[in-house]
Amino acid sequence: MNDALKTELFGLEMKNPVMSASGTFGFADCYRDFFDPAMMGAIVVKALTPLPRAGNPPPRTCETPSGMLNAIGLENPGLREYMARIAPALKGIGTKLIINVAGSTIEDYVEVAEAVEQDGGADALEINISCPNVKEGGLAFGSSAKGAAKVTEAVRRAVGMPIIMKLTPNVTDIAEVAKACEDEGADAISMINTLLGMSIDVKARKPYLANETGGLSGPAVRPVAVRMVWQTAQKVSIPIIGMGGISSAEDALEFMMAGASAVAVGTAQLADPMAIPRIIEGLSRYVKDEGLASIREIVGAACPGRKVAG
Amino acid sequence: MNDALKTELFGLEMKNPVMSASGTFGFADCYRDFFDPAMMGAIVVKALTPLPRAGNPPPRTCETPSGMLNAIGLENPGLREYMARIAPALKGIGTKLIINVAGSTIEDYVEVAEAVEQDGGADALEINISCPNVKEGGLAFGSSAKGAAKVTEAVRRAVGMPIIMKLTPNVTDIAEVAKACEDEGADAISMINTLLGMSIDVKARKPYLANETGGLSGPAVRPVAVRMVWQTAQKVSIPIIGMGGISSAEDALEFMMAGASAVAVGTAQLADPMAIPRIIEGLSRYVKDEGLASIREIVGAACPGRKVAG
Amino acid sequence: MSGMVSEEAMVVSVADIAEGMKRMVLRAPSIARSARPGQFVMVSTEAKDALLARPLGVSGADPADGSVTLRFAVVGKGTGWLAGRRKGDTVRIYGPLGHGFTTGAKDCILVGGGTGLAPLFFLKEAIEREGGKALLLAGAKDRMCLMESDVLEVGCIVATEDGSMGELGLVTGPLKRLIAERRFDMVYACGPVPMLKAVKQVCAKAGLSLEVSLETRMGCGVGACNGCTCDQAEKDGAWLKVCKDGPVFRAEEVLR
Amino acid sequence: MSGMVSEEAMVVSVADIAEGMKRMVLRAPSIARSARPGQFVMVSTEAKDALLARPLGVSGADPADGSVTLRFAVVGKGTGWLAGRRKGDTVRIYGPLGHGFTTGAKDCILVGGGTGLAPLFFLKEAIEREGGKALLLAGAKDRMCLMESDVLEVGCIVATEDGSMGELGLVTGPLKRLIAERRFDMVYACGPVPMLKAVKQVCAKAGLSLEVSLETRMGCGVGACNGCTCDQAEKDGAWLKVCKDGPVFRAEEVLR
Ligand SMILES: Cc1cc2nc3c(=O)[nH]c(=O)nc-3n(C[C@H](O)[C@H](O)[C@H](O)COP(=O)(O)OP(=O)(O)OC[C@H]3O[C@@H](n4cnc5c(N)ncnc54)[C@H](O)[C@@H]3O)c2cc1C
Ligand SMILES: Cc1cc2nc3c(=O)[nH]c(=O)nc-3n(C[C@H](O)[C@H](O)[C@H](O)COP(=O)(O)OP(=O)(O)OC[C@H]3O[C@@H](n4cnc5c(N)ncnc54)[C@H](O)[C@@H]3O)c2cc1C
Ligand SMILES: Cc1cc2nc3c(=O)[nH]c(=O)nc-3n(C[C@H](O)[C@H](O)[C@H](O)COP(=O)(O)O)c2cc1C
Ligand SMILES: Cc1cc2nc3c(=O)[nH]c(=O)nc-3n(C[C@H](O)[C@H](O)[C@H](O)COP(=O)(O)O)c2cc1C
Ligand code: FES
Ligand code: FES
Repeated sequence: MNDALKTELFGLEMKNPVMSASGTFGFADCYRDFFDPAMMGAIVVKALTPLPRAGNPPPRTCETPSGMLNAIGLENPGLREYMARIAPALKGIGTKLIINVAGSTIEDYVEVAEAVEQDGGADALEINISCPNVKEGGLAFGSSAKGAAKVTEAVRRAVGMPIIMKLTPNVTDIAEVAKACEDEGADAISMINTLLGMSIDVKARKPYLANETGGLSGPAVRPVAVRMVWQTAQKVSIPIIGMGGISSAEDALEFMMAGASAVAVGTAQLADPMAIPRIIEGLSRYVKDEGLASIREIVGAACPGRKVAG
Repeated sequence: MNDALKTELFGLEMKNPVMSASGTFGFADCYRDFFDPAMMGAIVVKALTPLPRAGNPPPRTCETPSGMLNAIGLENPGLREYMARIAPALKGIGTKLIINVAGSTIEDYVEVAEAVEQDGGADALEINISCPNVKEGGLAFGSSAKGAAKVTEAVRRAVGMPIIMKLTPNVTDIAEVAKACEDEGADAISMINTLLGMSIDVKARKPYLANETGGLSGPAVRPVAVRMVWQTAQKVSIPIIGMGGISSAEDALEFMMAGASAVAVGTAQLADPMAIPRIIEGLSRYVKDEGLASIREIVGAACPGRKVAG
Repeated sequence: MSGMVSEEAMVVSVADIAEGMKRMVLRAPSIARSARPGQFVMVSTEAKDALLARPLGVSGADPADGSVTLRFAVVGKGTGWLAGRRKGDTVRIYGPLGHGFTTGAKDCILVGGGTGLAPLFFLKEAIEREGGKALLLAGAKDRMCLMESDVLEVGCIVATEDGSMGELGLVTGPLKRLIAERRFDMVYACGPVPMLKAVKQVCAKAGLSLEVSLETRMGCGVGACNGCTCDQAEKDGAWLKVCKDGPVFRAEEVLR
Repeated sequence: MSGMVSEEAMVVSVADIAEGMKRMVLRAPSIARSARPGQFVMVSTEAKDALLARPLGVSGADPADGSVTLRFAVVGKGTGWLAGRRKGDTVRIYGPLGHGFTTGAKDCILVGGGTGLAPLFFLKEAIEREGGKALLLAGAKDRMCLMESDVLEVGCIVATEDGSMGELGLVTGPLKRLIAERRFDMVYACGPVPMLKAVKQVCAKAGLSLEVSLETRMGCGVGACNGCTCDQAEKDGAWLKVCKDGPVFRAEEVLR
C-alpha cells in the first residue's frame, strides 16, 4: 500500500483514487480470482432499479474501433433481491462501496436511494441519469440541466448520504448540467457515461444491436471524456470522478491532470481482468518516480482554472 | 466507371457517392500523384474565410486510439488568394466542386458564399458552422438550432446555388439542428464535423495541443456519426452527406444504410493516400456482388423511418 | 467457476488443420491444470482497432506439459492476428472460463459441426480417460473445411453436405441411425444453432440426455458485463449468461 | 514533389544498429528510383490503436536493386510495430515525400545528432557519387545510442556527451574546429532543435550556408491537412508545412 495514493472525496477516505465503473464489475463477484477487490479505492456496482429488469434482447454488445457499444438495458435483480442476497455479500468487502442507482421516474431513484441508505451498507450513491439504453428515465433526465437538477434535488431531499451525479456526454454543455447538480446539493460528479452510438451490420442491412443504438465506451472516447472533465472542473467546486476509456495508469493521469480527483475503469477491465490492479500499480510507481508526497499534487495540473479546493 | 454508383444530390449529378471531406484534401492539389481527383463524386475543399488565416500554433494534431485530434484553426489563404490562384486551378477538375465556407460572423459566411457564386466555378457550398477550433463563429452557430437557422437563412437569402449545412456532433439533439436548417432552405446536411476532445501530455502536465482542445475524427467516432445520421434521416427530408471515420467501403455502406445519400472521407485519406480510390472500388464491387442496379437501393436500408424521397 | 488466471502464454506450435483453420498449442500451465472440457479462454489480441478479448474453446489441455490447445477458424481481425503468431511469441489469455460439459458418461455420442468440433476433441479425451466410450460424429460443408480431417478418418463418423468425405448429408442422418441401433447414455453437441436444434429434436424423441455448447459475442467472459446473452438462452423471462451459466447448457434449458 | 507512390514493400532485412535502433531494408522499387536525400516516407502500421502513418527519413535508396533503407529508433507503438516485422513481411509505405537536401556541394560537412543521422548516410552517398567530399560529424549521448557506430568509426568524426566514443562533448566542438581549419562550401544538419540552433550559430558566424532538416508530428505527409507546422518554421506570419515546404529548410528561413 502506498500512502501517496490516498484520496479523499467528500469525506470518503479511499486508499487510492481508482474505482470500478458501474456495469463492468458486476456486484464485485466476478474478478475475485484475479485480484482482491479490496485493493481498489472504491467499488461501484451495477445499476440498481426498484424492480428486477431483464434488460434488452441480444445482441447487446458490439466491438467498434478501439471501443465497444453496449445496450444492456440496465439488467439487474432489483432492490429486493439486492437487499436479500447481494448487500450482505458485499458487507466487509474491505473498501468503499458505491451503489449505482437508476430509474424510470424520480420516485424510482428516491426509492432505491432511501433503501440503500437505510440498509447502511454503502458509502455513497451514484445517481445514473445517463443510461442511453432504456426508453424512459436515464438519458431523459441527464440531457438537460433542468432534468438533472430535478433528480438531484429529489434524491438530496430523500437521503443524507453522499450522492454522486453521473452525467451523460450526449449534451451540448456538460459543465452546465454539472453546475445544476452542484447547485442542488450533489457531493460529486462522475463523468462520462457512454456516448450514444450505432453500428450497422452491413450484411444484414440493419443495426447490429437489437436495441438499435448503444452506448460507446473504451479508449475511442477518451479524448471526449478528458475534454469534458477539463471543462467541468472549471465550472464546479465539487470533486469529479473521471472515466471513459481509461486503460493504463497514464490514461488515469490524463483525467486527474484534467481535474478529476478520482477515476473509474470500465471497458478496459472487461478486456483485461488485470486492468485495475495494473493501473493502481502504475500510479503507485508514478508517484514514486516523480517523488510526489501525494497523487493529489497533480490533480488539475493541466487545468489552471480548476475550481475545487485541494 | 460503374453506372450503378451514380448518385444525385439536390440536382447535382455525381459519378459516385464518395467525396473528400473538407480539410483533409487541401485544394485537391495534394493527392494527384496517387489518383486523379476526377474519379470522386465530388471534391470538398478546405474551409475558406474572407481574409487569410494563419491558423493555430503547433502542435496542431495528436493521435488518439483509432482517431486523431486536430486544431488547425481554419488556416487558409483567404478569399482573394483563392479567387486569384486556386479557383482557376480547380476549373476543369473533372468532377463536382464543393467549397467549404467558414467565418466568425454571419457576414463572413455571406461574403464568401456570394463571391463563390459569382465566380461560378463551384457546384455547391458547404457551410461549416461546426469548427471546434476557432474562438468565434464556427461551433457557436452550430451549437443551437437557432444559431444554425440564422446562418442558413442569411446564406440562403444571399445565394441561389445549393447550400449544404455542415453540423457539429457536440450537441444534445443534432436532428433538431438539421431540421432548423432544412426549414430555412438548406439543400442538404453534411455530418459530422469533429467531436470536441482533448489529450493531455502527461510528462509535460498540460494539454498536448497548443489550442488545448481539438476536434476528434477517424474510426473512433464512427459509431457516433452513424447514429447521428440515422437519427437525422428520420427527421429531415433533404439528403444527408455522411462522414466520420469512414475508412473502407463497408464503413461507407454503414452510413448509407443509416440514411446518408453520399459520404465523405477525411482522416482515413490522411492515413492512406489510396483510401478514397479503394473505397470507390469497394463500393463498385459491392453493387456488382449484390446485383444492385443502383447503390441508392441500399440508402436508408437500416433506417425504416427515413423521410427523404428516393 | 474458480481458478481463473491471466497468463502470458507462449506459442509452442501452430498448424493448419483445414482451409482457414488453425491448431495452436500454447504453454499456459495454470490454465492447463484446471481446464475442463467445454470451458473456454479469452484471448487478448494486439489487432489494429480491436479492443475486446476473443473467446475460444479449450480444445485440449495437458497438465503434465502445461499445454493448452486451441483449434479455430480465421474469420476476422482477432483470429487473424492470432493466426499470425509464431512459435516463441507470447499471447495473453485468461481462463479457464465458464461451465463445461458434465463428463462421466459411459457410452456417449459427441456431435460437432464446423468449429464446434474444437471442444469435442478435449471432451472425447476426458471421457475416454475416465473409462467411458465416446463416439465422435463430425459434420462440415465439405472435406476442405473439416478440421483435422485426417484424424477424424479413423474411429469417427463424418458427414459432409457435399459428400466429399464420409456420408453425404447432415450429421442428424448418422445420429438417428446410431441411436436406433443401440442404447447410449448421453449426447453432447457443439456447432451452429440449426444443427443443435436438429440434434435436440432427435435426442428428445429418443429420450436421450443432451448437453449443448452455445456461442455468442462476449464482452468479458467472466460474468461482469451482462453482454453475452443470446436468443437461445432464456430462463423464466431472464437472460442467461453464456459465459457463466454456459457455454454448456442442458438442452432442455435452452434452444428456443 | 512528384512521383509519390504507395507501395507494398517487402522487408529484405532488419538489423540492430544501436540500443533500441534498427536498420530496415525494404524492397520498394518505385520509391527507390525517385527518392532524394532528405526526403522521407510515411509508414503505415498495424499497431493497436494507431491510425496515422509514421514519417521516417530515407536513409538509403538503390534504384538498381529497388531497395530503400530506413534507420530508426524504437520509441513508441508505430516504430515498435515496425521493429517487429521480419524478413519477408510486407509493410505499406508511401513516398518519397517532401523537399530534400540540395546536393552538389563539393566539400561539405554533415552534422547529425541521434536519429538525425539517418538521412545523412544517404546524403553522404549522394554527394560522394556526384564527386563531392562529405565529412560526417556524428553526435550522440553515448556510444550505445549512436547508430552504426562501427561504420562511423572510420572516416567520420564522432562526439559523445560522455566521451565513450570519439571526442567528449557536443558536436559543435569539432564543428568549430573544422571550420576554423579550412574552407567548406556547405553544411547540412539533422538532429534535435538545440543542436540545430547551435550549428546555425556556428555557421552564421563563419558565413557558411546551412540546410537543416526539421521534425514534427505529421498527419498526412503530403500537404493535405496543415497539421505539420512547427514552432521553428514560420514565414511572414504564416506557418510553413514541414512535410511539403520541408523537412529540409535553409537555416536562415527557420529556427527561431
Ligand atoms: C464460448 C465460445 C467458444 C468459442 N470457441 C471457438 C473455437 O474453439 N474455435 C473457433 O474457431 N471459434 C470459437 N468461437 C468463436 C470465436 O470466438 C469467434 O470466431 C471469434 O471471436 C471471432 O473473432 P475475430 O476477431 O476473428 O472476428 P471479428 O472480426 O470480430 O468478426 C468476424 C465475423 O465474425 C462474426 N463474429 C464474431 N464473433 C462472433 C461470435 N461470437 N458469434 C458469431 N459471430 C461472430 C462477426 O459478426 C463478423 O461477421 C467461440 C465462441 C464462444 C462464445
Ligand atoms: C520528416 C521526418 C523524418 C523522420 N525520420 C526519422 C528517422 O529517419 N529515424 C527515426 O528514428 N525517426 C525519424 N523521425 C521521427 C519518427 O517519425 C518518430 O519517432 C515516430 O513517428 C514515432 O512513432 P511511434 O509510433 O513509434 O511513437 P508514438 O507512440 O507515436 O510516440 C512515442 C513518443 O514519441 C513522441 N513523438 C512521436 N512523433 C514525434 C515527432 N514527430 N516528433 C517528436 N516527438 C514525437 C511522442 O510524443 C511520444 O512521446 C522522423 C520524423 C519526421 C517528421
Ligand atoms: C457493458 C457496460 C455496462 C454499463 N452499465 C452501466 C450501468 O449500469 N450504470 C452506469 O452508470 N454506467 C454503466 N456503464 C457506463 C460505464 O460505467 C462508464 O461510464 C463508461 O463505460 C465509460 O467508461 P469506460 O470507457 O472505462 O468503460 C456501462 C458500460 C458498459 C461498457
Ligand atoms: C485535419 C483536419 C482538418 C479539417 N478541416 C476542416 C475544415 O476546414 N472544414 C470542415 O468543415 N471540416 C474540417 N474537418 C472535419 C472533416 O471534414 C470531417 O468532418 C471530420 O474529420 C470527420 O470525418 P473523418 O473521420 O473521415 O475525418 C477537418 C478534419 C481534419 C482531421
Ligand atoms: S461476457 Fe460479460 S457477462 Fe458474459
Ligand atoms: S503532414 Fe499533413 S500537411 Fe503536412
